[in-house]
Amino acid sequence: MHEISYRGEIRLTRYLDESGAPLGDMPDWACGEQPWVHYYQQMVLARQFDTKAISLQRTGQLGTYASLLGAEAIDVVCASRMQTEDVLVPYYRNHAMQMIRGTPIARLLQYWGGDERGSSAPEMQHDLPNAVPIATQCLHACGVATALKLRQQHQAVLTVIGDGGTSKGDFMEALNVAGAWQLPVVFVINNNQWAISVPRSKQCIAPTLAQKALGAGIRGEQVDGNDAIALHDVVGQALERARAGKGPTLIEALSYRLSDHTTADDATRYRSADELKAAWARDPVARLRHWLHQQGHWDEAREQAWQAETKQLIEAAVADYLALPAQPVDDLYDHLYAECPPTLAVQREQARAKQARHEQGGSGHE
Amino acid sequence: MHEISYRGEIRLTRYLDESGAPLGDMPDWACGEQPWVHYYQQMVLARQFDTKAISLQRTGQLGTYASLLGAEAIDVVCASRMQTEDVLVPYYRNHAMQMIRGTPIARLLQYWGGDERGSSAPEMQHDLPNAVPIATQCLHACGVATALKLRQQHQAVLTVIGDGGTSKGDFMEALNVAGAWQLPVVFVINNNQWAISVPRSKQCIAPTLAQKALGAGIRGEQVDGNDAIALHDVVGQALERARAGKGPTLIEALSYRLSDHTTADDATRYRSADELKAAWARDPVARLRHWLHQQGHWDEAREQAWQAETKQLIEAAVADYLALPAQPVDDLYDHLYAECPPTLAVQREQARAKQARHEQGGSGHE
Amino acid sequence: MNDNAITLLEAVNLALARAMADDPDVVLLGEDIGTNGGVFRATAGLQERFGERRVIDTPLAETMIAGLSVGMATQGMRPVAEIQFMGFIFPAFEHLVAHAARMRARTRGRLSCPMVLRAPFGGGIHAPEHHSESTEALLAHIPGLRVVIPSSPARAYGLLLAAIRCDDPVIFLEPKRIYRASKTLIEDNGQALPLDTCFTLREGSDITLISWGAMISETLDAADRLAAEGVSCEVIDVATLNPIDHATLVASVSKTGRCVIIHEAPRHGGMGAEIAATLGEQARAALLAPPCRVTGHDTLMPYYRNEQLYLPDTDDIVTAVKATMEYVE
Amino acid sequence: MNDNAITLLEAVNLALARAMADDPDVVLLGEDIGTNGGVFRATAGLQERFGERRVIDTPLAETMIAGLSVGMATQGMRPVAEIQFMGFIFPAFEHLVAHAARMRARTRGRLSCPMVLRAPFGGGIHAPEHHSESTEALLAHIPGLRVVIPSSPARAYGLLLAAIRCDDPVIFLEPKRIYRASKTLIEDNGQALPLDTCFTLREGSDITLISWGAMISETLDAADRLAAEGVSCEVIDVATLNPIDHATLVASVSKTGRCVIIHEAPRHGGMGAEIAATLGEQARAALLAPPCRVTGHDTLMPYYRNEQLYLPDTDDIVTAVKATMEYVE
Ligand SMILES: Cc1ncc(C[n+]2csc(CCOP(=O)(O)OP(=O)(O)O)c2C)c(N)n1
Ligand SMILES: Cc1ncc(C[n+]2csc(CCOP(=O)(O)OP(=O)(O)O)c2C)c(N)n1
Ligand SMILES: [Mg+2]
Ligand SMILES: [Mg+2]
Repeated sequence: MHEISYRGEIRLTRYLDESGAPLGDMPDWACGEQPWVHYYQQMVLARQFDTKAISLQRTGQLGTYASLLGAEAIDVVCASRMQTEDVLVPYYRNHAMQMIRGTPIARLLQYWGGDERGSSAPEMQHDLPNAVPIATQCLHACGVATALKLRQQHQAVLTVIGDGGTSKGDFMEALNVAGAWQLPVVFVINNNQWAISVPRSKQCIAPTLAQKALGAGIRGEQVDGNDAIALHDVVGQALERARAGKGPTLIEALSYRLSDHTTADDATRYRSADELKAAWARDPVARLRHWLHQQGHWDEAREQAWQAETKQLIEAAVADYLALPAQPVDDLYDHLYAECPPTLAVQREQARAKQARHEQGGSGHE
Repeated sequence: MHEISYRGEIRLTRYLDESGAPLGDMPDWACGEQPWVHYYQQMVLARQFDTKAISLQRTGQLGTYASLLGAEAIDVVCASRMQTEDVLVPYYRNHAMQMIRGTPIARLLQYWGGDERGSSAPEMQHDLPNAVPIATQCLHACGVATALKLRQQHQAVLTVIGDGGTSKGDFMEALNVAGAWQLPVVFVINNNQWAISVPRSKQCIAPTLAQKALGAGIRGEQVDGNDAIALHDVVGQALERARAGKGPTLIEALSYRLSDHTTADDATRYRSADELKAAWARDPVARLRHWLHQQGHWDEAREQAWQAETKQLIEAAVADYLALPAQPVDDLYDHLYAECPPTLAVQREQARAKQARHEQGGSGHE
Repeated sequence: MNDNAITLLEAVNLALARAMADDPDVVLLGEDIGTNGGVFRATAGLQERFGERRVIDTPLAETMIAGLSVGMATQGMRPVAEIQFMGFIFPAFEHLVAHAARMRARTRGRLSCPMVLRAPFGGGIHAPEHHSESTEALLAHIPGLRVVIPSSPARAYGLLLAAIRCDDPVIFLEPKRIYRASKTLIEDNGQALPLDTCFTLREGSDITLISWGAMISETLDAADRLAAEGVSCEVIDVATLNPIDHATLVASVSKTGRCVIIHEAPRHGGMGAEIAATLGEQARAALLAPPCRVTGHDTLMPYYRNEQLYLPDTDDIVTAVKATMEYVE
Repeated sequence: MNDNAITLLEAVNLALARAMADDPDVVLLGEDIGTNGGVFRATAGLQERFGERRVIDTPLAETMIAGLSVGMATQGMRPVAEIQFMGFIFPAFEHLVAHAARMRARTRGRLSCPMVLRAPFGGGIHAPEHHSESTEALLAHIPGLRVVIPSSPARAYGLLLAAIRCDDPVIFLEPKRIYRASKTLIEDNGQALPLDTCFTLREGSDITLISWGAMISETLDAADRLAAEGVSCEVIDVATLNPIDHATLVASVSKTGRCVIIHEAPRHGGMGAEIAATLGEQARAALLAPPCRVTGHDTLMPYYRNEQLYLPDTDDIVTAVKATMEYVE
């Protein structure tokens, strides 16, 4: 004899179609100029930053870099919906979020330029630095949320993870504890359809990733991650619920990784040009521009002016980056512990001598 | 604008109420004498084994022991529904399953008596030994299932985990890969409501644990774990599906840990006598006995005869156990690698000398 | 009450209570630490006293326990997490190695990770598989972690307080075999002990015995027996395995010229190797015999029937000391 | 084709192909090893050749990769799993330590765990954080695991074949800095190399240089430079760090009387300590100077700008050798 003991569902939110046309009557809050023009401008900035970073990498001025191409709407809207006192726990692809939350662009480049000081900017406040080990950031986000909750600060934590990352235990343990403790945390999956060369379909047989929330007993939903208006709605409400003590949310934002995985990757090895071309038709930046044009909030002149302004801003930041002084060798030793232990201090001496040797052009490594 | 992109549900199967009375019209397959009498007999045996093991522990003849009190129906039905060539990947509370699958009782005691040879019985075939690190067995089960699938053997793997274990990443990673690869594996949660002192409600806010299957895109269902008939139905079908290549199932069997966590635990510290008393009213052994009595398949005389027979069987096994020869010291060295490496061989010599010293009553440790 | 003689286990409890009373940012989390007070009772009474918000029973997931602690610590809280047995610490490794140990260096001091991870470790209590291992060497090899092991009630109290107040992540390993081995009068005065020094438990002139954790008991027993035979042993409790205080060890061995290092963990790649190697480098001139290691063997800690065969005992130490004393080049 | 000169990376690929062709139970699994052929191309072409059932792209979960491998191996398959970078091996630890290393002993031989876990390791390729560490000491300390590190195309081929055929679990660490450093002619003859021996790469009489992995390059360079200055170096590639072949090391140092041990990993508790300690114990009489360690420092591998500062270089080795040669008691 059977009875039903649980029913759950996942909804998907979208407002604009691929061309930027509304899918139905738009709500009132969507119809003004702001925040959409602001979002658009930030998305353009993000894309210009990305292009620049890749070209710096290609010319040997930056290390391996993870492009955000295709995730501009997710990054910009998430960061913009956060309050200053909310805490961001990013993964390695959230450059625009970090920029919007105050990290100087030169510092972002410094990080990708292989210099730890890129994560030391005071503007980052209590935000966490990039997490490279997949999915670990989700548990950190829960820890930060626990701290906020215990201290009765009514703020939210937002963390981002890729589609591949949702297969890792950390992610699922994080959803579970977020539910059990009703933590003020918003998990955003940037489902860009690929984990390096592994397609979304190989990670999980479930039709949505958002339904991983159901097992943890928390709210899960899908949103079109190329649709800034839908993101604004869904992310805003999730953050609001978190701040109000109404518990966590898992948001699966459907996007597409328009770039290689990183500058060290070559996606043509494993995915078709056709698929990529189809994905460009859903480009979040073009979509919002079309909507703004249709609404009369944006035109070619403003476009050109903003592109130029952004370009200048990025160039100035790159100049700042390239002018940053080299890191003192002592930094490698002085920040490991609150105080440098004696044995390490001896090694610091040796490192100073070695650096002097390197600088004198002594035979190095290779 | 919202649309529903996923709907899922969990069903609960029960046939008997707490008193062993049918909850409705019973299906035909439930009405004969077998396999129910056989199940009942095995459940009695399991309970007698358990009582004996605890008393051996209390008298210093066994180490810390994890009682199966309250899980008799789960263990007996699962093992009985398995075919010999299916593979069992147990946790530490599946003594009856192991017994039914052929491990001699003396060997089970040997394991709990702190002797590795307890897991070496040839009757165990390719079944895995007890897994003590929580939830790890679920991934092993997936590995075994992968081997079966790659070799195109149409057999199933069955693994068991506790309610607490469902919070650990291994479990969720296992569900996910079982779904992605459509592995022939059945996951059984023995939801006995407690993980040592932590109640089910603190592990997860979701109303069922079975719904953890939904995020992995696999079938999940609940079953009354004190109802042998319901278990027979649900477990049998899941194993059948697995063998037929129709994918994995997660079964949440609702039970209650009627004992302390282990002999090293004292549950009165953290749970109420009332709760325990209420749980005894749902005792799986009594329930099946009542049903058998009602159906005319069992009576007091058979009960007494079987209790006596079982007692003898257990006593004989205990005698076997107590007569097992001590483990040669070489065993500690000879089974680590396929061949004992030279440094370890030197240490083996030292150990032999030490054992000789211990046997001569030389001052040992403490 | 506070000045009663207490066990190492009770000293842990006392230090936790003290630290919580002193600092509202100290929060305990782990499996079964609340109502149950921990499977060894190390946190007994603390949830009653400090409430469910500060003594938190977590879901069963060690990765999560470590990851949450890292997150909390970045915000300036001082989580003290318990791993129920050291045998179950492995799921926590990624967060310990990749995050806890690196948060300060990674942000060049913008954030830090003042967390403590407590775990009972070692054999000798007749426990099931995985409940008796000593894998401190794995943690001590990780730059950025501090690894601390008390060997008496007083050091448990003082070192745990120091660990909790320390701005670095500390792994605090509790030798469960001596949890209740002896009682000492401890004044609950909130005084921490230093984390950057070994403790010389007994001075001696012929040979230095170096150990930590539960094996300190057998080491002291051996020193007693040897004293009766006219061998004067200096006994040092290393206590903090990383960053280690090599200076004290080198000074002692430079004085005695001989040493035996004792630990339960397997020999190959154990911390005894690091100490022996360093003494070889830094006390070479003084050494009259090679540093000798008395350790667990390079096989698994057996199930309980045979654990006494695995654990080094007083005889093993005495034998090694005598051989080292008799060594001639 | 098969007899072309190939790189270490290609030798790994060749050995994998050979093992798969020889034995249908050999199955590869890992992240991005299929269509993509691995982020370093170690498995390039293998999915095409052997199909998706034998070269399996897994979901992104290292715990799962290790746990699945254990399960498969208990049934007699020979899974060869890839961890994309050694920095991401930690989620696999519980399964390696608690299960892979123990399955045979736990069942007293009824089951075993013939799996291989491959991972590129070490610094020097200007990679992001966590992509450059050397934590071999953590694995080498675990009884029951074999830990193997090749340092040339020929040894990569022969040792990987041996690892796959071995009935024990083997951790096979690939020094990615020298993945493409040089090419050697390799005959694809299916011949394995022994896992129980060090390799003497160069004989010498004045001093023994002991290393493994990528640092073998700098070690050989140093030996060249020193030869020009009249110092005759014996160079030994340890190759298998557990169970280690101490005998070869002891014999060499007994002959030369001096040694320098070189590794990238942090010094404290690194495998250099084990070797130095053992030489101290077993070659004491022959030692004219203390075994010297040239290692990474006890801080984090820096981000790429500074990684050259962290990695030991040829100068460091030459300096250490000279100091050791000049040492007088
Ligand atoms: C624990 C761990 N395993 C492996 C890697 C290597 N790695 C880096 S990114 C990546 C794929 C991530 O895919 P996804 O989660 O979808 O995020 P995306 O990069 O697509 O945004 C992998 C396997 C890692 N960083 N951490
Ligand atoms: C990884 C790990 N963490 C902790 C433990 C200690 N431990 C043993 S049983 C247990 C509770 C398990 O509860 P549950 O999963 O509900 O299974 P039950 O014992 O109730 O059947 C714990 C915490 C362990 N064995 N393994
Ligand atoms: Mg992705
Ligand atoms: Mg339970």
